[in-house]
Amino acid sequence: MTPPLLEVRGVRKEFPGVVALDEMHLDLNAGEVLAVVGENGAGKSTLMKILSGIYQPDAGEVRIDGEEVRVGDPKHALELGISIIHQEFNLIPDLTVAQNVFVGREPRRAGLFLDHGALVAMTRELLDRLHLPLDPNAQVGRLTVAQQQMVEIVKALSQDARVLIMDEPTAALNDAEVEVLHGLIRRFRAGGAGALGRAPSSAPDGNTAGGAGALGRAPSSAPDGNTDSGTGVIYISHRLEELKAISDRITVIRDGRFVDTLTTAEASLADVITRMVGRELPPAGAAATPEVPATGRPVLSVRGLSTKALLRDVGFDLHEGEILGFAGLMGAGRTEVARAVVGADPTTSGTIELHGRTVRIPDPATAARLGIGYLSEDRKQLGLIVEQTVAENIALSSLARSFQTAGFVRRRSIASRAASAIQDLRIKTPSLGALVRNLSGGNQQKVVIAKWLVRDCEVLIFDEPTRGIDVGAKEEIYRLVRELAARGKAIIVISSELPEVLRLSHRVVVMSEGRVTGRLEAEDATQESIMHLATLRRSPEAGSP
Amino acid sequence: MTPTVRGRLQQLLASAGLVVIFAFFAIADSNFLNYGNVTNILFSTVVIGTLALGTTAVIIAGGIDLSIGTGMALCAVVSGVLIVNSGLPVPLGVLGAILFGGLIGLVNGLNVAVLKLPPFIATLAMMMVAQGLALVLSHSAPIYFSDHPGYSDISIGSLIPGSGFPNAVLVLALVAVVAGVLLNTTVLGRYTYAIGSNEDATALSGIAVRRWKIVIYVIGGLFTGLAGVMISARLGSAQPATGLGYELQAIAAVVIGGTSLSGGKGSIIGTLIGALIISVLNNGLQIMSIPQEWQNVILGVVILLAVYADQARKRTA
Amino acid sequence: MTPTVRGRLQQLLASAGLVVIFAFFAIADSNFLNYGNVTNILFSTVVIGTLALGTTAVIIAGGIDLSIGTGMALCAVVSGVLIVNSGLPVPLGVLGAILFGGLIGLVNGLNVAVLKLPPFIATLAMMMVAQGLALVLSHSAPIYFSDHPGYSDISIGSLIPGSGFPNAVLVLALVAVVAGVLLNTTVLGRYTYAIGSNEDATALSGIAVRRWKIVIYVIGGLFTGLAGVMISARLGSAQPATGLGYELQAIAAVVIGGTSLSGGKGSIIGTLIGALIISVLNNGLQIMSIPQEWQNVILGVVILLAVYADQARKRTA
Amino acid sequence: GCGSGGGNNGQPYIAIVSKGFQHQFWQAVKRGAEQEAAKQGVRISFEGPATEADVEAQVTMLTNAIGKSPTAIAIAALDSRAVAPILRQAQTNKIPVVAFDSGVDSDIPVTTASTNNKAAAAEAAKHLAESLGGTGKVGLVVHDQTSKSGTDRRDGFVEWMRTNAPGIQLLQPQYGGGDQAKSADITKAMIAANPDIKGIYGANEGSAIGVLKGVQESGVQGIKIVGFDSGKAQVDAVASGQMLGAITQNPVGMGEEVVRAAIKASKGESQPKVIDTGFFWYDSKNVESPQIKDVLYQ
Ligand SMILES: Nc1ncnc2c1ncn2[C@@H]1O[C@H](COP(=O)(O)OP(=O)(O)OP(=O)(O)O)[C@@H](O)[C@H]1O
Ligand SMILES: Nc1ncnc2c1ncn2[C@@H]1O[C@H](COP(=O)(O)OP(=O)(O)OP(=O)(O)O)[C@@H](O)[C@H]1O
Ligand SMILES: [Mg+2]
Ligand SMILES: [Mg+2]
Repeated sequence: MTPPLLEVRGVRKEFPGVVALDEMHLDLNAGEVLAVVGENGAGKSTLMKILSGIYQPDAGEVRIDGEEVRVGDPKHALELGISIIHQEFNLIPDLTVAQNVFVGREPRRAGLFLDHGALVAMTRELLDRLHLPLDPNAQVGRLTVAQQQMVEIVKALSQDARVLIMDEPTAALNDAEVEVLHGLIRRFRAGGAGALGRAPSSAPDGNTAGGAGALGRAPSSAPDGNTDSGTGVIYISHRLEELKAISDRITVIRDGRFVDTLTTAEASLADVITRMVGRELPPAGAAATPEVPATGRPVLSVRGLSTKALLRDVGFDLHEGEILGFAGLMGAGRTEVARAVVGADPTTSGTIELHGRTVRIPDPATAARLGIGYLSEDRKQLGLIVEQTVAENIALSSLARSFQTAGFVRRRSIASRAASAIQDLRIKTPSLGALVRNLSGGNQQKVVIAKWLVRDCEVLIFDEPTRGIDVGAKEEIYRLVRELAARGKAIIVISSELPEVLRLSHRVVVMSEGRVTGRLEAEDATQESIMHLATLRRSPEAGSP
Repeated sequence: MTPTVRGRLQQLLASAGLVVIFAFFAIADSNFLNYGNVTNILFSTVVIGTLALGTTAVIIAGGIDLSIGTGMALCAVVSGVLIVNSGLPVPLGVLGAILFGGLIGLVNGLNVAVLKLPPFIATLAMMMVAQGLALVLSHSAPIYFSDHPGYSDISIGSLIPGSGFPNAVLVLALVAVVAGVLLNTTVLGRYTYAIGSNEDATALSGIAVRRWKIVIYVIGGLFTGLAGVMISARLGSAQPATGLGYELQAIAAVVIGGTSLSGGKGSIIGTLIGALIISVLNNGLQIMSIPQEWQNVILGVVILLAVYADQARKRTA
Repeated sequence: MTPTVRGRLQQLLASAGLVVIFAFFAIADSNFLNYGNVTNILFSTVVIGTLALGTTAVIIAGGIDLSIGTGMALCAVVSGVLIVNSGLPVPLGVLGAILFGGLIGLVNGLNVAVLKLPPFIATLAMMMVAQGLALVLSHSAPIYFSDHPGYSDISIGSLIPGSGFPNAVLVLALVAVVAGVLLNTTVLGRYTYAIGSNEDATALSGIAVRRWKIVIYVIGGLFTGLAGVMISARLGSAQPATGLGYELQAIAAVVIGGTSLSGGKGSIIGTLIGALIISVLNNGLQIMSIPQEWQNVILGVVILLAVYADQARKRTA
Repeated sequence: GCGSGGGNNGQPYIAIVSKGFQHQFWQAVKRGAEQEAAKQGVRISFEGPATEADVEAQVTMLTNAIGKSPTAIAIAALDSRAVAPILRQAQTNKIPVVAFDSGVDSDIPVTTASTNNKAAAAEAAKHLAESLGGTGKVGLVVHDQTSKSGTDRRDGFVEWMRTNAPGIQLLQPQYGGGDQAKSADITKAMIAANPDIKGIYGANEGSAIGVLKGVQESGVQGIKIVGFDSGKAQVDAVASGQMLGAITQNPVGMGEEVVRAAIKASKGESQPKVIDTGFFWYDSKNVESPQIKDVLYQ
């Protein structure tokens, strides 16, 4: 009986003030997809960072094909055939998609010179094969989160790895895109990266050298022999429903400890959740959205909103106490609507009315002053100041409003307010003074939410609010959002998770290609009706109004 | 860590280097460690120190200000024009010079925050403009305050009678406290760190980044103006051609003090220590009559070592 | 956009400013636009241009090098010591000086990449050290190449007989091409942009960031060495005391050319244009015999406008 | 009270603070001072700021010099009034002071070993005007527009021309900071703007060499160049006739005088209030003559 492809035995990792992992076990067999689940801060990413050579374990060992290995650094991990998609992206914003995918493995002429043509050809070939609508020459820094996630995936798949680690690859994707990804994973599991296609025969001679090198087999990467013994995928996700679809087995961890490994076919979601949280949870979707109060007059009405880049004649009304869902495919323009409304991006036309009064919103500061808050989908770049403390981040938006006297900061009131927010949202942090950088992804997301809860705006725009947040915490956040609505706040929820939109929204606005293609009342809103509107393409004659 | 805590930490770390250097000279040369010479060191720190303090916030906010050197000269000239040429009373002239510094800062701030010019370019241009204007306003000749003895007392006079302890040092101490309070205890301070650490996130948090940036540059400018007063008071004259090169020394003091040029990190205490390290080295090497060409070499190496030691500890800390 | 494309774009944008300025002077003063004067402008761009080209990659990689000015002086002295004092044949001496520049770059690279010192500090220290060593090696006296006429020809000689077109300009053109090729078509260039854009991500992609950073600083140093040769060849002597301030002009040229001091963006063509903007302005203002104090003011304002125009277009582009 | 700085085993110690230290002129002064010090068996230190604009740096150096409690101090003040307060401090500390290069308007210095820059510049103007027959365009490249040496050498030249050579048309003075390359570029621009220019004056070594290079590089023939100070390049150019001539002061002699005066002052011996170290015009005819040879530095 051959040893597992990858084994983790009794791994321990400690950070100042936190034991992230202790007595951690895990084994991944060739040809399987192993799901790893656990609450926010359970230790998933830390484990993966150990496997990919970013952290060194304090104790325990890692085995590949039964042989113990010490993964020294990321380069070494790649050489061992381990490639990873990090929860927080590691892309190079000023480079193009193609340059990012093959960074470190560029097709070369004479060893030193870049073969630009081959690079683009290879990338295009790859993208086509993966059915991904990305331009190889697009600058990554200008892509949306979802698009960047795709680039990460392509990059990892192209590395011709034996062990492919995906840390919440679908957090920013919608169902359609998730489907594409699952297809890829199945093919990968079946036959390794090779199965994703041979080198494009069309490719210039320059790079046929590295046959699979077209798919980026690093010169240093594992010998061909490896792929024979098969490949495996470690798949981390908080979208438990998708585990059924993609995983063979599920390893559950809690508070940095191994809990159990279940065979997906035999396990029920309830089993998984109980093991994750160590207690029973109320069945999902229990609490239904309260009705919009009859008084509901429009708080925010947007008319004819257009931007240079994408938006065309977008309009909608948002009422007091209403939760308005925004649905659409990647790049549909939902984030841009939000950014335009709060003045983060310039608009070419359109009016915004607040309580019936037309307002000019040149920048987010004005928006906030008018009581409109925007919670960005990109927590690392646009949501948080990761080099500062949890307390500082939570207080940032409200400093001038709630935490100062005569310009002097009131530290104590910040501390107490932040502490209560940390309680409400169950943010797992060693202390108020911990740097946000050191929090787990999901807990970072919670900090962003806390920041805006403290600011207590009248209109709140949540863009992918539950990105990377575990099931238990999701319910918490849904509850909070409903409470806010009940208190008369007007709320927009942009989400790529249709179930989320469906469960939260009183009404749903569906967008496609920068236009509003439909507005649905809660009762008419179904997966089907939404996907139909979301995929409506602009008919040639129907130009912009 | 809150800015304060971070500040305190850096203080301890950076100061280690200073202490070592100071101790070395104290042992190496009997003329180094005495009231007179220590006073000299503090006194010679005043101008660079004032500039460095003012530009610390600018750098923490992710900017840079190359105009502080020649800007200082321009403010000195303005002070001369107001007091000597226009016969304004000294206090008003001083106020005018400081406010003029604020004006320079305002222009820098507008260029950076509104026109979105790279701080390096915006302030480099201002550096040239200020240099030119200083010469124009003064007709390329020093302006002497000889008939206003009170003016020199701002720097070389002594409030503590008989102590021979120059007011300039008191002024430096005062502005250091002001700068420290601003940066560590006020909303402005918080925003300064936030902007320097992640400007986009700060803006999306509903903070008027543009306005605060302008404020930060204006405050820096006020310090430049004060530095102009202090140097002209020390020299008893406004020297239109001095100033070029001061910006580099001031920025060096800030960076030696542990403030990062990429923004978001830094402290006032660190800057003070950085400035002191430079002037202690200059003084000590001259006291020991090291040949001047070697002074540069040693200065460079020691600064390198000091910063390296500082960093090494931070990493272990 | 690929760096190349971006480069081309920036070229067009930045060049607009240059064209306008050039056209203005051509119209304003009949003595400006003629073969002789245009040659003068190109010739006067050589030294700053060479330094700027070399330091462009360093800045794109997110670093900075303050030691290029005095480092240049030191390399000039080394060239003098080798050729004049040690009697080495000119080509060997030149090679030695250039390699010595590489050595300076190596030390900077090690301090930045291995000791993880802030580039500003590491190279500031090197600036001081180089200044001192230049004086020490030359015994604080210029070294004259009078007995080696061949040496001056490197700069003021003319390969194109009778054209009166100085070799120095050809050298500048050559190194510009080399720098452009390195940055746009080689792996080194790609990693330079990658490191400057996101160092951590680059490292996580399995690239030996540390090694490449050192390489980048070394190459920058080689350019410094060449600049040292070019200036001493022009002057027929190695001047140990010159160099200070050249670094600022070179960096200014780079930034005016659209390279971002925060790294990741920039182009060689941009740097060339930036350097030309400066020297065209200097030359034009002197030709029009504007009083010099005003020249500074105008220089500052025009640079501001040029960069602003450049940016405005980029935004709309 | 002498600490270690005050001279080990009682050897007298003279602290010299000059206007600069990198430039050849000051290096020559330093050489003279060192020679004399060796002869007299005294210890000296010689320091000066990086540029002649750096008044504050000089004041600090002077302060530190007093801190070393030397037997005497010699100062070449960049701005005589800026150093006055510290000289008073020296007086209270009973440290005798001698001034050199340019005077200090204060009665504290026992004596001043200096040379008259204005008169020297006028001499240069005179020779240039003569060789041009009193007509034609003349340009000035000066090292500095605010320092005393810079303004004196500019004004001395300009004033003589104004009063004695009405036919000479003077151009805007340009300032190259004494940087040879920059001065050369300025010169070329000057020539391009004034093709009919007849003569150019460089107000210190760096400026003079810059002018020389500029004229050579521009390839224009027959422009008369007069310079200031010496240095190998300038001396060669004068000898070979590429330069009409130049003014040299006597830096080495000045250095010697300074030390001698300082020693006398420390012993309280009486000496004249002013020691004129003089200046000389040298050209291809007299450059080889002994009395010129030994006031030139190479
Ligand atoms: N660099 C670090 N320094 C200090 N603590 C850390 C660091 N990295 C992680 N931690 C802590 O280790 C614990 C595990 O974090 P980890 O990121 O592995 O959680 P996770 O399972 O990935 O959670 P999520 O589902 O939210 O991504 C958390 O409590 C986190 O605060
Ligand atoms: N910050 C940004 N900078 C540049 N372009 C952007 C930015 N945000 C969005 N875009 C562009 O706008 C288009 C719409 O992106 P947006 O994020 O609004 O879509 P979305 O509906 O929010 O989908 P998702 O956010 O899931 O990608 C994308 O094609 C992207 O190229
Ligand atoms: Mg995680
Ligand atoms: Mg979005």
